[in-house]
Amino acid sequence: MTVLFGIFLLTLLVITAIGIVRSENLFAAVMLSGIFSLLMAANFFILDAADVALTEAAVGAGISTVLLLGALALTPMQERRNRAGRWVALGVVTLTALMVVYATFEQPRLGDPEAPVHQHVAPWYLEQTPALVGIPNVVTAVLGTFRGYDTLGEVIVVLTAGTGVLFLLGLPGAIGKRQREDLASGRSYLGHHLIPQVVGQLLIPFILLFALYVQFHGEYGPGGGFQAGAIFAAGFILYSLIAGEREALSIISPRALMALMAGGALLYGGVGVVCLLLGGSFLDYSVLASDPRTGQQWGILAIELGVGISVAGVLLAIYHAFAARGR
Amino acid sequence: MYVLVSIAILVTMVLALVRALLGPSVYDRVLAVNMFGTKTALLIAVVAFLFGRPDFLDLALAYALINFIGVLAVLQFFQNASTQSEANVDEALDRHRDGR
Amino acid sequence: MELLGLFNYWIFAVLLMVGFYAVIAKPNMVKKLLGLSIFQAAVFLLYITMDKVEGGTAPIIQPGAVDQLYSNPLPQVLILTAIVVGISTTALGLAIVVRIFEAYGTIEEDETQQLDIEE
Amino acid sequence: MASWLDALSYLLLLGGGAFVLIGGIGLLRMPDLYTRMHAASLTDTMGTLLVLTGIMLQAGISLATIKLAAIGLFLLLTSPTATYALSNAALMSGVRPNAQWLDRRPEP
Repeated sequence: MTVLFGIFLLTLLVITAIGIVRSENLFAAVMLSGIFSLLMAANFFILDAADVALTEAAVGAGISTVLLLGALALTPMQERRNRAGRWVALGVVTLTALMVVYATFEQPRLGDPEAPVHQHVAPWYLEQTPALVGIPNVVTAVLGTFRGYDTLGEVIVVLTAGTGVLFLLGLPGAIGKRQREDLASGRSYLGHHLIPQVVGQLLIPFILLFALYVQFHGEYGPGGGFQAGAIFAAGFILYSLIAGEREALSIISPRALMALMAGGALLYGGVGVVCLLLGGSFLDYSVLASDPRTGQQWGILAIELGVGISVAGVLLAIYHAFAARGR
Repeated sequence: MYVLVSIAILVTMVLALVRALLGPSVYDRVLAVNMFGTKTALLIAVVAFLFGRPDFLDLALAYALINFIGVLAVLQFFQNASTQSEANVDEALDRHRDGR
Repeated sequence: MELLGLFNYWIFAVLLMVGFYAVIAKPNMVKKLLGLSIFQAAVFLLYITMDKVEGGTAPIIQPGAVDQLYSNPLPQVLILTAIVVGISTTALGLAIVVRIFEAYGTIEEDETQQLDIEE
Repeated sequence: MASWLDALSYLLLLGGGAFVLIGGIGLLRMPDLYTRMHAASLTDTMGTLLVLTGIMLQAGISLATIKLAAIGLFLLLTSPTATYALSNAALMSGVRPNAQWLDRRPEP
């Protein structure tokens, strides 16, 4: 049954992707990419990847649409019709697709427990997590401790991308006082729409609470810093939609945003340094407490917090950078 | 029974996708996306019980909470566009209103 | 039925190439970025396809369950982080596109090249 | 044990599925944006509520039921808000309700 569901959803995915590429109105393409993300999340869910599906949900619902719309507000919305080289490209693409499909005949079937992927290190993770880390969610354990270096690298990449956006577009705080007043008068937000105002104000506490739940429940269920950071950012983006950019920036100032971006990554790295100082190796949390398992749990909690802070800071800063450029 | 409901939701998703692909106006697409979002939340809730893992309801909860932010962003997008450069949006709208 | 087990990989191939087509054939830069994110999503799909184990469930160890199969946690970890990295790099790309539009007045690749030649 | 509870939940699930389907068909077949919106809101409120209540009866008293209730509550709050925002955006940029179809069907 689930196999059929999967096939159905995957077919829809391809149709949506072709729709995105074909539509000449970029706004329509952005809307279709929202559907694409929803389908992706449903597929991940069907394929037993709850954590990944939650990440896709947290990023795809809201944030990616908001960011793409923020960019579209600054650029033309209509794509110029261009058919030059269309057939060559189509030929190349078809040929490559056929080659990739030919290569897949060597692949193990979907769900094959004998597949090489499941033989190497994965069984070890599944067996040793309860003994070494003692938390139920193996994904969080692998993310936080077994592959902690990798995750630190990813956080740095996110931080770098966010820094790049800020270099290119500038944060609103950096553009001086005069423009700031312009923001107050010329900036349009949903201030005079009563229904979004009321519902938004009602929901924002719940969104932030849910973000905290995802952050700290990540060891027991699907969740963790990446998802929580995205949900937290979504909550604040909602606030700046209904209350205005200026109001949102007065709660978390641009300076504080930058501090969050860097502070999260620093917290992550700092935990590693503390481990070094306590006599362990970098990011080896066993030394954090007298019992190595408790130490691991504390370490994971701390670095997930760092990840969440950093991701939330970066996504919010990117949103504000695009929004401030618009006016 | 869960299977029947999930099939109904899947069919509705197809219908919404068709509406999103056909348009004709940009708002039809937004409407289809929004409906697709709530249907995804519902599908995840149903399938979580089909699998017997109700702890995955967090996902549906995430969608229920933050999926409408995209639509609010659309409202703000058009509000800005209509107060500033009408040309961009109106041109696109004219092209899309009566179908292409 | 045996061949249906490969369906996910075929979808991966098609999605990959749909995204690739947008990158090579569309001159519009926002469209290129959307194509790139489709390409990226195809890779995510490949990884997550590999994690599935028949009869398994998400790798959150249930207390009291004996002989429960779990899907592979490793691809999930890689893709989980890659999704967030993906959105931030897409945002970086969009920021570059915005700056290009401010400098050139167009986001069509061939037009910007034309403007470069004329200078 | 409580077979009537099961029966009730099946009834609710079936009804919810039917509403979802009808709303989907309406979204596709209705003549203009505002009527389509009406059809879509049917699935968002009635369909969602029935399906979630049906599942809740199956789940019994547990954390899952509370989560389902929360999902239902949030969907009931957010989807009308989204519909409002959308119709407002459409009206603002000049999409008028199309009443002509009352007199004659529009040309295909």
